[in-house]
Amino acid sequence: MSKLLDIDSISVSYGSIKALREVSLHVNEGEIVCLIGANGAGKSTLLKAIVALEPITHGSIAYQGQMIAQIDENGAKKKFGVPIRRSKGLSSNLRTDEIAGRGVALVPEGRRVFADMTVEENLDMGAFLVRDDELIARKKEEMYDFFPILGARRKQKTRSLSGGEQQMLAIARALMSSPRLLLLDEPGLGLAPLIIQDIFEKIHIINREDKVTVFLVEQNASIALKASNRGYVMENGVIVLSDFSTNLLENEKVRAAYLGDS
Amino acid sequence: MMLLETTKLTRAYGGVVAVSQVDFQVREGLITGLIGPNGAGKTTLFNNMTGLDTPTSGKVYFKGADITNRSAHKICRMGIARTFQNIRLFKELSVLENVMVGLHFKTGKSSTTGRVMAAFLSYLKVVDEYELMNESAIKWLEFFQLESLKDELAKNLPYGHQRELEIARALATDPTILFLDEPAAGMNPSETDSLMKTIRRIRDLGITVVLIEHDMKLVMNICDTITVLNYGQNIAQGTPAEIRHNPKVVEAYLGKEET
Amino acid sequence: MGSIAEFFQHLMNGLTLGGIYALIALGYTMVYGILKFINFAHGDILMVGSYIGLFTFDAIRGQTMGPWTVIAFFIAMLAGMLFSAGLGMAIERIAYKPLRRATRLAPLLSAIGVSFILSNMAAWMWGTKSRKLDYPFDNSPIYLKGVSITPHQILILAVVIVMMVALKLFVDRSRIGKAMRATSLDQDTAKLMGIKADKIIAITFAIGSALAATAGFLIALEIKVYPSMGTMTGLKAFVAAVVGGIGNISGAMLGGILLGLLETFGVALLGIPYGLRDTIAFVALIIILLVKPEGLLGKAEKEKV
Amino acid sequence: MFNFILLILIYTAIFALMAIGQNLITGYVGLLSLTQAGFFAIGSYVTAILSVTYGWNFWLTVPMAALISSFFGLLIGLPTLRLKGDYLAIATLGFGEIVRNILNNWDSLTNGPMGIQRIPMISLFGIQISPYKKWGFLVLVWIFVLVAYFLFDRLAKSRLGRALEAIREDEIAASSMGINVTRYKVWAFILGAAVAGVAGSLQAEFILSVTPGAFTFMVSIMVLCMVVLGGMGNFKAVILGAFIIQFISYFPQLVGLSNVIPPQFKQILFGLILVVMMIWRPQGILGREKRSAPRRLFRSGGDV
Amino acid sequence: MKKVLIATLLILVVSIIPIFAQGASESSVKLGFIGPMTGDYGNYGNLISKGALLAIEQKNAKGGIAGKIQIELIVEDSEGDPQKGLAGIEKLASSDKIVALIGPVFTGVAFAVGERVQNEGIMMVTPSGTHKDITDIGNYVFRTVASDGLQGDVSGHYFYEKLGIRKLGVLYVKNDYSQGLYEGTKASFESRGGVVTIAETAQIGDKDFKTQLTKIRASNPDAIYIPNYTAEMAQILEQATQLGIKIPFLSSDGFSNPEIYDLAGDYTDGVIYVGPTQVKESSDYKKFVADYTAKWGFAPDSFATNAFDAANILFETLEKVYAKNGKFDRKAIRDTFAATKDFPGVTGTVNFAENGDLVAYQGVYKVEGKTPKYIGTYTVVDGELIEIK
Repeated sequence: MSKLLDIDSISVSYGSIKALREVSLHVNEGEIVCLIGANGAGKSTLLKAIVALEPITHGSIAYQGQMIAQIDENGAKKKFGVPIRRSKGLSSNLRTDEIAGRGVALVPEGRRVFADMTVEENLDMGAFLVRDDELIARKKEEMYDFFPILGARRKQKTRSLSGGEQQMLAIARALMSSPRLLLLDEPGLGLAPLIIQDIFEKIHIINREDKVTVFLVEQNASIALKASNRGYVMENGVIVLSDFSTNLLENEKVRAAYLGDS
Repeated sequence: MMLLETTKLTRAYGGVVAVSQVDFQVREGLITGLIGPNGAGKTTLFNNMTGLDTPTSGKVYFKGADITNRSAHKICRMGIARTFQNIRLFKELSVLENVMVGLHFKTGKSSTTGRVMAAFLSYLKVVDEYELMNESAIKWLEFFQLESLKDELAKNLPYGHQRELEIARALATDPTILFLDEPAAGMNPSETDSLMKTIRRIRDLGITVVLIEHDMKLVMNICDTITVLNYGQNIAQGTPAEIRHNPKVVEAYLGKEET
Repeated sequence: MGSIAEFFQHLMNGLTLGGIYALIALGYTMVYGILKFINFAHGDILMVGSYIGLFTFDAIRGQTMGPWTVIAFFIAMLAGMLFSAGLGMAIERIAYKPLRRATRLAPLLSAIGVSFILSNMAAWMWGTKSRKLDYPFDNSPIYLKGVSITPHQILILAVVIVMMVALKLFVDRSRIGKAMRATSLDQDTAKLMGIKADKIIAITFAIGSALAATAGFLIALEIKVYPSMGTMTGLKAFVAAVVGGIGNISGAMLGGILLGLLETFGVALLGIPYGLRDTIAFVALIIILLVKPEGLLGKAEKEKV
Repeated sequence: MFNFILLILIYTAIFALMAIGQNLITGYVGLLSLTQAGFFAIGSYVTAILSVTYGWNFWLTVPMAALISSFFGLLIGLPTLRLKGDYLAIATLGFGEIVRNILNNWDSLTNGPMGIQRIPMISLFGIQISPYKKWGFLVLVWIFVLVAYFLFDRLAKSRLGRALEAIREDEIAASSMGINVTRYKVWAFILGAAVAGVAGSLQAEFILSVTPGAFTFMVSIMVLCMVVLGGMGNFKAVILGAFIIQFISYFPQLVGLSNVIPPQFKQILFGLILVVMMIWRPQGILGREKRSAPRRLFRSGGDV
Repeated sequence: MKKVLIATLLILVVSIIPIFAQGASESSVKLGFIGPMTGDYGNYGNLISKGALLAIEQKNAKGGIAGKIQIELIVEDSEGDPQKGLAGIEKLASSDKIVALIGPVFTGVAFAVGERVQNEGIMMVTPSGTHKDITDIGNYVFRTVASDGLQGDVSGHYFYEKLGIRKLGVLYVKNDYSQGLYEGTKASFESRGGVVTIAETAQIGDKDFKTQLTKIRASNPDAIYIPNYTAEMAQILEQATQLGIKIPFLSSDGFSNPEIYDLAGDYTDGVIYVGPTQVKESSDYKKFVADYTAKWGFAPDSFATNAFDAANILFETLEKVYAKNGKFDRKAIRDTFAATKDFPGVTGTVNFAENGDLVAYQGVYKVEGKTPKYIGTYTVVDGELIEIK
């Protein structure tokens, strides 16, 4: 198995706050990997850093063996001795849309579907980089088959959808571009257990049948670990544990991190 | 009588019910924890109790008085102070000034008009007022050992200190009850430990503390009583030990164990 | 002359005026929708577009009026649109893009600055004299039961309707149009879809500016072309956009037409002195902002605590 | 020549007064208001009407100008303060235009577009302070500026000023600290309006006539530019801003090149400054004032 | 930050230096001009200042005053704002040391500047400030344009007596010029027994007059009086035609600007207007128009013509004063200017009344196609319309 995504000691700061401190992890081709941790641990920040929505201040990110973001030792690039305020990091770093173009799709936290657009239009946006109309149409049909509830509501504005439906739409939208790597940020957030289960089953199918590598962030540790091959545990911007999911499920520390057992 | 309680408090945004028929009680002198998974409605409940949001139905009582639709500044003046999940400091003001804003309504004339006139007409008073406020503000900064940073801009403080400063600012309003929204979020374990001590010290000042927190270690350690919300509903209430072994709570947090 | 005829005459006048407001408001609303700031220079882009159109028309129209004049007219309109589109993109790139993450005050003031530069450069280069754009067709009015309708009024309404339908189709159906909506709804998520947000913003500016030029060229037939032609009209068009619900294409149309009718009927039927006509627009603005700040067709947004 | 510089300094003072008010509203409370022209006009007309039609003494018209302007400040403040950012800007700009329209059309009171001429000059203890004797007038207007600066700076350093800044930084947190946000915002508007009204009074006395055409929204924008250019939240800076903007306005005349430089030049320069400042130095030339503890006025050995 | 401050101060200092470098040399004499050069009405200042400039060029080409002193015109932009106008006169008076001022163009500014020149003791002559009270400011204020008092008198009487109009509709702009003419005309028209059926207003810079025109049409007047500026009048005429209004239009001296024929095209046909007199087919006038057009590329309006005359009267004054005193004394200039008698201007013979007003008659014109045809010259004495042959 080759490393599809290789993150090497990246840091991210919000002003004076260090959200990520030299985090390293990797995702192999074909895996489902989960990242669990309490709220505010820095999980979402990590996903945003991968897709360049947050600039990294240290380290590098490689995807398919190619660097998509890298910071040299000096940190911020300077021009005439003055730090350029426009962007930290090197200009060779890819932009969010370029990373999307390489087959990385992120399902953002809180769904972030385009509320004023219909279900169908949301899917169209997911396939923005696909130029083949026939392929788009076929993909859409696949999605409607896969998530029948979306098919039934294809002409509806997405603001009228329930939370679970919106989550499915967000996943379907990400899948429209036929990504190789699917990043999911808290897919279970605010959803009823039955719906969460449904969504994780779908994730499984996507991984197994479409050969999509999945990296997911979840605070519902139990369900995330059950759904994944491997897992990382994050606390305060640092990876504190990494193991096969089955092992992590048994790990007392994980229970402690969630329920304060000590 | 409870110091503060809500009866059948419901808050719906359009069709989404964030808080549903919640009865929540705060007993005087205790540290009350409010926990639940993300999106369970904890912050919404806080907002409805502190006047930043108005409930769709239900009531909020403080010391027996109905404060349901009161505006935030009035509720604060009655003795309810709070901090915010995503720290809301006055970033361009200094540390000292942040605390002084907390002292604002406690000092001098009580009406806004009076205050404007006082500032305009009595120059000496401005200095007197300043010195008075300075003194009590420093006292609160010392409480958090922040006095050496008093002239820094709030935005330049490290994260942990920002959290502390926010609490100091809330305490400066001289509250009966203090709401803390995720005070430990983003803190490292040692910072969390000192926070725990701080919260106990605040309780020892005779201030009732209510906190939302995800860090279970902290919650289980310092709370006298815990209320658990899930999907906007109050699913459990009790001592830390009771909560820890409540199957509904375990399910809410770890997901249902499949059998 | 019966009062019914008078009523319809006012109605027709109001509709035409409203159509113009609507056309300008469309550009405002698109830019506001995507960047959430008032492009104060919009009215001046309109003015520059009108000048370019006028120059082109005078250069190519020839001596005699005929079918070619009409074709030349539309070519000139296109030239004005293209120039304005380029100008709009350049302004966005130079004066607004560096301010994406600045406070809200910054782009607004920058836009005021751009507005100053444009209108005064025009006055300097092209003089302060009003210039007349000749009708490419016979503009004698048609009478319908005492109500006079000019071909120009029909042209304005036709162009407004065509533009609006085209724009609506473009934004609703086309790939770029949808990307524009996506970007205005949620820029980060749009980027996740592979949309080049910066490019989309530039395109939005181009289209908004081209629409402004169209409006300018059409009104130039009636109000002449001069350096400050865009200022008040632009402001009122903005009011129209806000009344209709800013960021909303149908809202801009509705707001524009409503404002046109309100101004016309306010003076004609309600007996408001004509000197206070501008007051009608601003009072309408303040009332709508107080009663329904998101505008007639807009959607309310709530700040999250 | 010096007379011309004195004149610019007099204009600087009149605009500095307005800028001080604007600074309280925009620099401290963070409200993007474009309505100073309206209050300026109201102040001018109050003085013109009271002194010409009713024969009032200038010194009585000044407090009236302040009072009536602040009343309108309250009137416009109450409803519009719910609005945010650009919406507030447009609504307040609209208010300014409404004022001008009404002045232009209320013939019986304001003499419509003809304006009011022959405003009696100021006299103080029997000495006439006429706009022809520039030094006297200059001293008078700068005394007004100093008093306003002193009062507003003092106000800003009091805990009221701190409360206003807190509102700018975070309205929600401020209200959770027991600050009555709406009332303070209205107060900022009232005070800003009052000082602009006084500026209007002085303007009327300097020009000796008022016409509605002098109060376009350009005045509001100029005042805002002064605040932004100097530095928001810094009363010294906004006076500097007023000074610089006035000098730019009269730059071609100052260098004696008004025949050579096209008249549009200053406006273009003005626009360029706005754009460049926003991109390179949005905080203004001096930037926000670092707040410090207020000093005692009278302390043995201490300075003021 | 300090650097910025220092840089700002440096720029200011550098910018002020040339002011002191300007010395008053005896080989030239300076005249001032104040008018709107930018903004909505920039075109007026432009047109009028060019009239004065032309006169100066012609005079300088002949060697200037006394054959050796060149004349210079300093043009200051008022933007139509009294505040800016005052700055202009201040600078002209104290820095340029002008001997006389031509302008200001607009009444509002003229009032503010008039008070100041009176106080400074510099004479001013406005070629376009028509408000009847301007010359009442003091003895240093003159004009080479008829006051609207006279124009209104002649208009009202002429419309009633010669045109037989009994019901008059009016559309005027809410500014001093337009409203002044309306009020004057209304007073004299009603004194004869006429009725103003409706008086609609508009704003400066308005472009859409259909609403008012529709209302005016509904009031059914015999004629519509539009004492306005060219841009507005062009709009009004065009829109009236579009609305199918067939009632005759009457206008004021604003109509004497030939720009109206560019802007309004054929819609000007049939308009009757009261404006400045012109010596019928005067060769001087034709030459002036030809020179002006050749020099600047566009034709002068009546205000530019007034400015041309004002400048020439000033030259004559300066010659006399210089010949007598050997220097340009401001008081002597004022006195000599006031004593001007029967000056042969391109607008006709110029005399000044005691108060500084132009002793003037009003010309009446009827436009045929795009050409104004002169009908006659009138004045009003003691409430009676008198034709001047």
